[in-house]
Amino acid sequence: MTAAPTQARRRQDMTLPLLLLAAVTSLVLIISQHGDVLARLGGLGTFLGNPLVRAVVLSLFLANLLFAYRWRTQPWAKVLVGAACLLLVLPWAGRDNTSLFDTAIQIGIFAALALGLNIVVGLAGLLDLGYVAFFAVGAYMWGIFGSGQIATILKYYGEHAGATNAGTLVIGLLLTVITAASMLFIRRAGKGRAPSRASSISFGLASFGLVAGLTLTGRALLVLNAAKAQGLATGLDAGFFWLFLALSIFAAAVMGVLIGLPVLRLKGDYLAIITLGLGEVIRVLANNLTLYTNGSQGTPPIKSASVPWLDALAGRLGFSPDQYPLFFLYFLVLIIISLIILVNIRLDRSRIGRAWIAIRDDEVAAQAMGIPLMRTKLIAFATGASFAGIMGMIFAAKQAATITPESFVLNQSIGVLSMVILGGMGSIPGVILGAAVVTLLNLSILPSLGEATANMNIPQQVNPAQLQRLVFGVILVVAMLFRPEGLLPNQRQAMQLHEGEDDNAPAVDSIEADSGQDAHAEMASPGLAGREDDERTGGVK
Amino acid sequence: MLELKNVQTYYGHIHALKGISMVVPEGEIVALIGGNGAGKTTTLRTVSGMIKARSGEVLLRGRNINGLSPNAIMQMGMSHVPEGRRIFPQLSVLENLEIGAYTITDRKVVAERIEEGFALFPRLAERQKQMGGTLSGGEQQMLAIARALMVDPKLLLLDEPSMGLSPKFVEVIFDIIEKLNRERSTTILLVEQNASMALAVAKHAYVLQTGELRLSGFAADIARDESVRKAYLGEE
Amino acid sequence: ATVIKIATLSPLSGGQSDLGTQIKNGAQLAVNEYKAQFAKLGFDLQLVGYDDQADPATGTASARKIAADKSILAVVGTLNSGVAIPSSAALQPSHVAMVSPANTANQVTDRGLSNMNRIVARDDAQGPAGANFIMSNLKAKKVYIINDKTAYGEGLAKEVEKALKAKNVQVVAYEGTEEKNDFSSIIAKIQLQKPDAVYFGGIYNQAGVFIKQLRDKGLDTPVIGGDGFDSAELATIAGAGANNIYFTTVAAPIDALPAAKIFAGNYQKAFKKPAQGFGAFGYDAGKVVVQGVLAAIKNNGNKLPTRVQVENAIRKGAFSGLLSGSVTFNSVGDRKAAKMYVMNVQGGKYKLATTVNVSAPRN
Amino acid sequence: MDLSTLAPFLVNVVVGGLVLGFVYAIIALGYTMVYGVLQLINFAHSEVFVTGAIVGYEVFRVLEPSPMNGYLKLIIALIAAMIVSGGLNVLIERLAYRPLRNAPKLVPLITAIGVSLILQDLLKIIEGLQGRFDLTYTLPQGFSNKFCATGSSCAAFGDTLRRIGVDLQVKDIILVVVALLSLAVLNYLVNHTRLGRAIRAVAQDRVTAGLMGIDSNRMISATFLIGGALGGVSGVLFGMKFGTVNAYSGFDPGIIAFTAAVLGGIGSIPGAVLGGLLLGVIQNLIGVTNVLGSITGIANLAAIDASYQRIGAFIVLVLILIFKPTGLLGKSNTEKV
Amino acid sequence: MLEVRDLTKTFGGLLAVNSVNLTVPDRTIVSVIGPNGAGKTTFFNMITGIYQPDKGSIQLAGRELVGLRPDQVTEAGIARTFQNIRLFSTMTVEENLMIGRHPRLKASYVDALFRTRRFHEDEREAREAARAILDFVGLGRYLKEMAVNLPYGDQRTLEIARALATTPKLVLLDEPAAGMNPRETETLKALIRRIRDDLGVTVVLIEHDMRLVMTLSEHITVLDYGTKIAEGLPHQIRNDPRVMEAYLGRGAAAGDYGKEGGEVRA
Ligand SMILES: Nc1ncnc2c1ncn2[C@@H]1O[C@H](COP(=O)(O)OP(=O)(O)OP(=O)(O)O)[C@@H](O)[C@H]1O
Ligand SMILES: Nc1ncnc2c1ncn2[C@@H]1O[C@H](COP(=O)(O)OP(=O)(O)OP(=O)(O)O)[C@@H](O)[C@H]1O
Ligand SMILES: [Mg+2]
Ligand SMILES: [Mg+2]
Repeated sequence: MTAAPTQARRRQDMTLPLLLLAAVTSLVLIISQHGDVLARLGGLGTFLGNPLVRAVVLSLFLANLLFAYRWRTQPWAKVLVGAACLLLVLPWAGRDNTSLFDTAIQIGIFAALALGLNIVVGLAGLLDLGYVAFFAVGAYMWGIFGSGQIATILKYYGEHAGATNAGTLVIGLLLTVITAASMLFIRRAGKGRAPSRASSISFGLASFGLVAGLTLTGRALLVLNAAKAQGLATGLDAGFFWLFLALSIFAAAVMGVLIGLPVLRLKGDYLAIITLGLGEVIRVLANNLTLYTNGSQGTPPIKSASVPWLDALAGRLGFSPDQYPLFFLYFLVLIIISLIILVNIRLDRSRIGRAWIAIRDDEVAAQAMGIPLMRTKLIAFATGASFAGIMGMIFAAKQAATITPESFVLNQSIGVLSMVILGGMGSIPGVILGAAVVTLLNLSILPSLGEATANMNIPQQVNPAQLQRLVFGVILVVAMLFRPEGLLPNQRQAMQLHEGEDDNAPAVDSIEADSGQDAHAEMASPGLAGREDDERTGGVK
Repeated sequence: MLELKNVQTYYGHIHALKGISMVVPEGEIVALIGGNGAGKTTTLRTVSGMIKARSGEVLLRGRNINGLSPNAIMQMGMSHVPEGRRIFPQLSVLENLEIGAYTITDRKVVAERIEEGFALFPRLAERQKQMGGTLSGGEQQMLAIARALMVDPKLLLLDEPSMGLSPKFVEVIFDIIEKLNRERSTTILLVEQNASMALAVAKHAYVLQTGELRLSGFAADIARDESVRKAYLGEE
Repeated sequence: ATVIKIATLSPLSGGQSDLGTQIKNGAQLAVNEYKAQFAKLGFDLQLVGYDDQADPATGTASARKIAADKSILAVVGTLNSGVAIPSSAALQPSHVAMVSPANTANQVTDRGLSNMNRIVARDDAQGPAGANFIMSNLKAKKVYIINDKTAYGEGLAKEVEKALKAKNVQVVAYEGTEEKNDFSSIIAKIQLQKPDAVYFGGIYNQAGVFIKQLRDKGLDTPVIGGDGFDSAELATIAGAGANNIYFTTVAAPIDALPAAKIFAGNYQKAFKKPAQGFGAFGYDAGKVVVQGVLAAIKNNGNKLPTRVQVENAIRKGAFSGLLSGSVTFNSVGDRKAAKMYVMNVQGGKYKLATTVNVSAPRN
Repeated sequence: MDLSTLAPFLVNVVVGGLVLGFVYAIIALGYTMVYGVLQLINFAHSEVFVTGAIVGYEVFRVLEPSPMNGYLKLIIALIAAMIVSGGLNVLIERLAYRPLRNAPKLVPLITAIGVSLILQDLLKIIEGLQGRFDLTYTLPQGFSNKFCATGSSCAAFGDTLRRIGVDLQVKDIILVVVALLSLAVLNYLVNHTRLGRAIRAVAQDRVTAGLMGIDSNRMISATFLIGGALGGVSGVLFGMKFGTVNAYSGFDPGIIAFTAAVLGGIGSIPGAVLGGLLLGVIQNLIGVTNVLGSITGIANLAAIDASYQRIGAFIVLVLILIFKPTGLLGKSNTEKV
Repeated sequence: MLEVRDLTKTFGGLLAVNSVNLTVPDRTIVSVIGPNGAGKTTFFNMITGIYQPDKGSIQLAGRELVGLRPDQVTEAGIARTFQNIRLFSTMTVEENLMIGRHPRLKASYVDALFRTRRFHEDEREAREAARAILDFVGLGRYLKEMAVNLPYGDQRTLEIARALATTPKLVLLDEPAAGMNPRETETLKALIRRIRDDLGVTVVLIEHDMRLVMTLSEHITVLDYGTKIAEGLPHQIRNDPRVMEAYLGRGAAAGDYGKEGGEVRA
């Protein structure tokens, strides 16, 4: 067993190595980003200035955090290394190379996305291939209101007020209130009782009414505010950033519920493909609803919050004004990520987290234990979505110049999924690592292959610059073959996988793989595999 | 027919069989009994190649089959009714039986065997088209046994064939076991919780406890053994 | 020797890598051409290709990397407007000049960034040029407009629609499609509505398939496009259907300029591939950049210029010897005046149909 | 616009959609085969079928100067594509999926994505080394919309089609015929042969299938071989139908085809075909909604143009799955491959 | 306690359960037996909401259950075990039980996020309950073990424990003794008695082990082909000729069942 030596190694105190490593990599990182110093270093400078070397240095530097987490050291050393790396060294190096901020923020964004998707896929076992839709919702939310697009919208409604806007508003409000009330009433009245056909139909009708009411109200409000279009030529005041930070969470969560309600009754890959479809729907809508999103042309420039004291601090530290927004966003992302991790841990170790895992393991048994499938899945969906929503907004602020639907393509969803699996499904440190690895590969290491070989005489067709997908694919496949449970596996899964897997693994397929989840569901007790099963466990409201 | 020599089997780091040696002579019924988790199922799995023994030998007609894949072992004339029945849920009853006869290429023979199976379990004949997964527990058990008999095995491994069957059918099953052994001289290795019945039909018996052999000998003697009566037959 | 680097920013990997690589290759040829001249001044001129994967976020990250590499003085890029806009914004604070070989969206220069220039015609120049040709030369009364739902294609198609409507030409349909393989429903509509001309705002690899399928159905309706059509591949893809195709471009037809022939030969030799449209634009943009840097060096007394100096030199300079004639930029980086060629593909052969003079909306 | 022009228009839209649907259907069959056995969305299938398309292109290119009969060339192309794609699929399974038999389901999904990325670039390199990227099919004579020499009965068939306003080409007919043939062969193979039964048994329970004497690895290889061969066929047909392919062309049709497989009930062979046809027709109908809108004067319809084609198909998918959660023909207790 | 009226279910043309009535008084142990495929499991599936009955009513303490989702049925006070074990395979024994506790916990999402007092109380309660129940069924030693690693018989007992964790009024046990040897069955028998006596939970049982059924049940219902063919006290059932014919077979004729420790055959 390989575990034994690892354990022995880990038992030693690694405080000193960690500190040393952190110090060295920090130093090298800072030097390697500093053009002037490099120039003075001669040959070493050229070496350190090589894009590939820089990418490796950055990766090694970030690996400090991993070591701090993994190695057995004094607790203060972990905190020290973590804080110093993230709060001091990285910003410092970023002053000389703004792209570090960019990369770090992107890692943060993807880590949050991966954590959100981890709840949906890793904990609740719901394969969502359209996750980027929620990211888009958050991004466009601020992309529209934080840019001149809102003025365009208001102007349009000012010109197309409709005959009686006051009437629209009244009807909209009435419809909203009445339908919402009746929905509540139906729910209250039906509590604990079987939903009859009539009650579910009327609930459905009422929810349609609610949507219509909200739409009308929204429209009327837009028209009422049309006059403000002038003042909003560059979007809402940056102060609204904070409000929208909260709103983006909320909007994405609502979106999660709206999408989840119809589709979460589906199982496995049916769910996967339907979410994939809905993800595409959102992107195409963003591309087509030109009035709201400016379509393929992209939104006008987007604001970011301005925090005067932070800008002043950055200024005093020698950052240039164009770096202020990134400086701010970097720290904001750090804070949000910490919060998200906290939320993740707390949910994971709670009644709801257990319920998610139970559903993933065996829906029928979970339901028989009193877990309402639909509600529990919806909560997972909404929670995952909300992380994506808030990060979408950060992304919009980071992109600043414009956001276009190109940023929300299917490949992004697939990328986030690969982060989750690569890192270790269900494992919080794992998926963060997965996000960091994949983002570093895509933004730093793989491109640097091409940059580093730019002036070598490599034939075009086999130039590493053009083979990024190939290299990435190879890394993905090899990583999965050697660590199918992920880089930092979740304890549960690791245990499952490693049983029956050792030098004399079963001749064909190990037994427990087949007594595992899938076969279980299929081989269910007589009748449980029947069609009725699908109808009932779906949990008709 | 079958011989195990100092077989050690692991599930990951769980040591399930700690050196089992046993002999199943040709044409005999041998019972294997033991408490929960004793390793009975693991023994059968090791024999049929579902899991590989880490050390020791599994000799089938003198040939070491440890490490061969189940399909290779099955082609040597063995059949296994596994724990938990393992019916193909999305295949019909008929198709399940046809799959049982996979290694037989002669269609006529297959058809005959299926008829024989239906004769043994008329309920299966009634449900030919029903999907295996929707059968009741007992019906699945019947199907599992019928499926294993499709190839007319020389060596039959039975893992708790009476589980989930009604008392009347338990008797039928034991009748079938005896009949197979008598009329076709099928060698049978029988794992049963219903130890008294198992010991009644078997000639030899082995008693397993937490992965080790505790007793072996003539079934009749074992049935009379005081400790066995206490531990497995539920007698105080 | 002091290293001076020129960067390209374009998709080098993934589905659009073929187009992005053309840009990089074209720029590479321009750099090769001037290497000796730089060497004489004591500089080692190099080209570094950065990848944007056609993704705005990746493009921004790459742009910031470019900004951090102080030896890079200017950039040729990008292919997609959606990438150009955030990337140029990221480069602007460090005054890395950018010359676009492909972005036609108005927004690219309308922001008035000091570093962003382009050698291609804006949508609102190219669109009307196309529209004019449709009206005056083709005498079309009914036009069917298609775009590829990208910033490029849709931006162009919008301008065409606007120009046509202004001239009271009937636009029977204006629609987008991301489909790359099957155009049967659009063609059915064209069969039904019988337009006199089809405008396709998009790139040759999509348009070529469309045209092929259109001709397969026996429709000979003229198809007009923008500089995204400018590639020999268009005729190859359209195959026997490569007839009645027109497109507007600032690049002169290969046989009109001796330089173009040389370029094509060099390209084939260096990259074992025939030169295509974006290769030529990449070459031109590369040439502008290199000449700009050279000018900045000269202005700086043959010493290494700053980025600001390069930025200025490019914005203020006059560049010649390009495949698309000579270039000067207006205050926001649009090409001041350009001769625009309308090319015609007939029987798989490219020839000049007419020329139009366009000038930037601002000066 | 009156009915006499509208009717043939709609007929052509539907017919075009059906032909398109057959392309999706046959790609979907490849997905469904593999899915049925391993419950794996074989993302690499899109590249497997692009490989087939490229092989077809090469065969046509190499044979172009030869005076051989066009149909013979097509058959050679189909067979070559089947062999290469089938072999490739088997190889992929060996290297990237087999070692992960006991891993959680999503792990092979990720390697499938990885393999897909690898193959895209590999195919690009292979063609790129010869200076090519977009490959344009040059079909032999005889695949135009002239059916055959005038006077023969098949020319009469072509004339009849044209008279009733159906605008079909020979290659469309070939496509439909080959697709139907593949469907029939596959259906027979899976549902009525010993091999098919064994594949289905392996699909449901590998270990127990082993106990029945079935070599599950061989069955899985066989499945990938069949699925890959189908991919090869679909690739050639795809190339013929649409004219060009490149290394990256597989992604979009791959996604739609998989959607078709799901719509029909994943794992179900007729379901995949039905799903493909339905998606093809729906896509085309949505593509012409704006014309219908402008004719009928319904402004909201007029706004729905071809850019909604894809998502229209997805929305239909959502609606159908909400009412039939296991797809059109996929009952959980009926045939699964 | 439980009142089932006229319960009917068909699968295609097959009448799996046909107008079955069953009354289970409070704090009793009642068995449902019958030949294989008689419809017993289907009957359980309808009570627990996994199947929707075609006809009939199910009332628990006067409350109608037909139409409720399985989780609502559990919440209402009915818990069950499965004929084929369905434990949560990636969880420890303790976690399996804590899942069982789910419907009785009150801490909400917000409580979990902010780690309120209620959350901590809840978690402690769940943990304590898990331990207590585990000790009650005699599996205390397995607390932190992965559930799948338990021997088969213990997994069955664990399923019972998990059902008990929901604090049901009524538990439905589907062949709890399958796969247990007579000795283990004795322990199970004692456990079922204690469930009723100590916890006051009503038990409905499906079982083919006649020794268990005959000595444990206060009332037995016999199904055959979906129809009730007999009901009554154990000795009545043992001697009912129809039951013997359909179900018990020769062994019954010999009168061996029901006698503690009786040998089936010599
Ligand atoms: N798939 C598995 N993974 C891990 N451990 C297992 C697995 N199957 C069995 N074991 C362990 O191996 C040991 C022997 O189990 P086995 O199933 O062979 O016992 P058994 O005698 O058949 O018991 P039972 O009467 O319960 O069927 C037990 O400790 C059991 O927990
Ligand atoms: N989903 C289904 N579709 C078709 N038939 C079914 C379905 N579920 C059960 N059946 C049939 O209904 C009958 C009753 O099944 P059930 O599982 O209730 O039997 P049971 O009494 O529990 O039998 P056992 O004692 O063998 O477990 C059986 O004949 C079975 O084949
Ligand atoms: Mg066992
Ligand atoms: Mg049952």
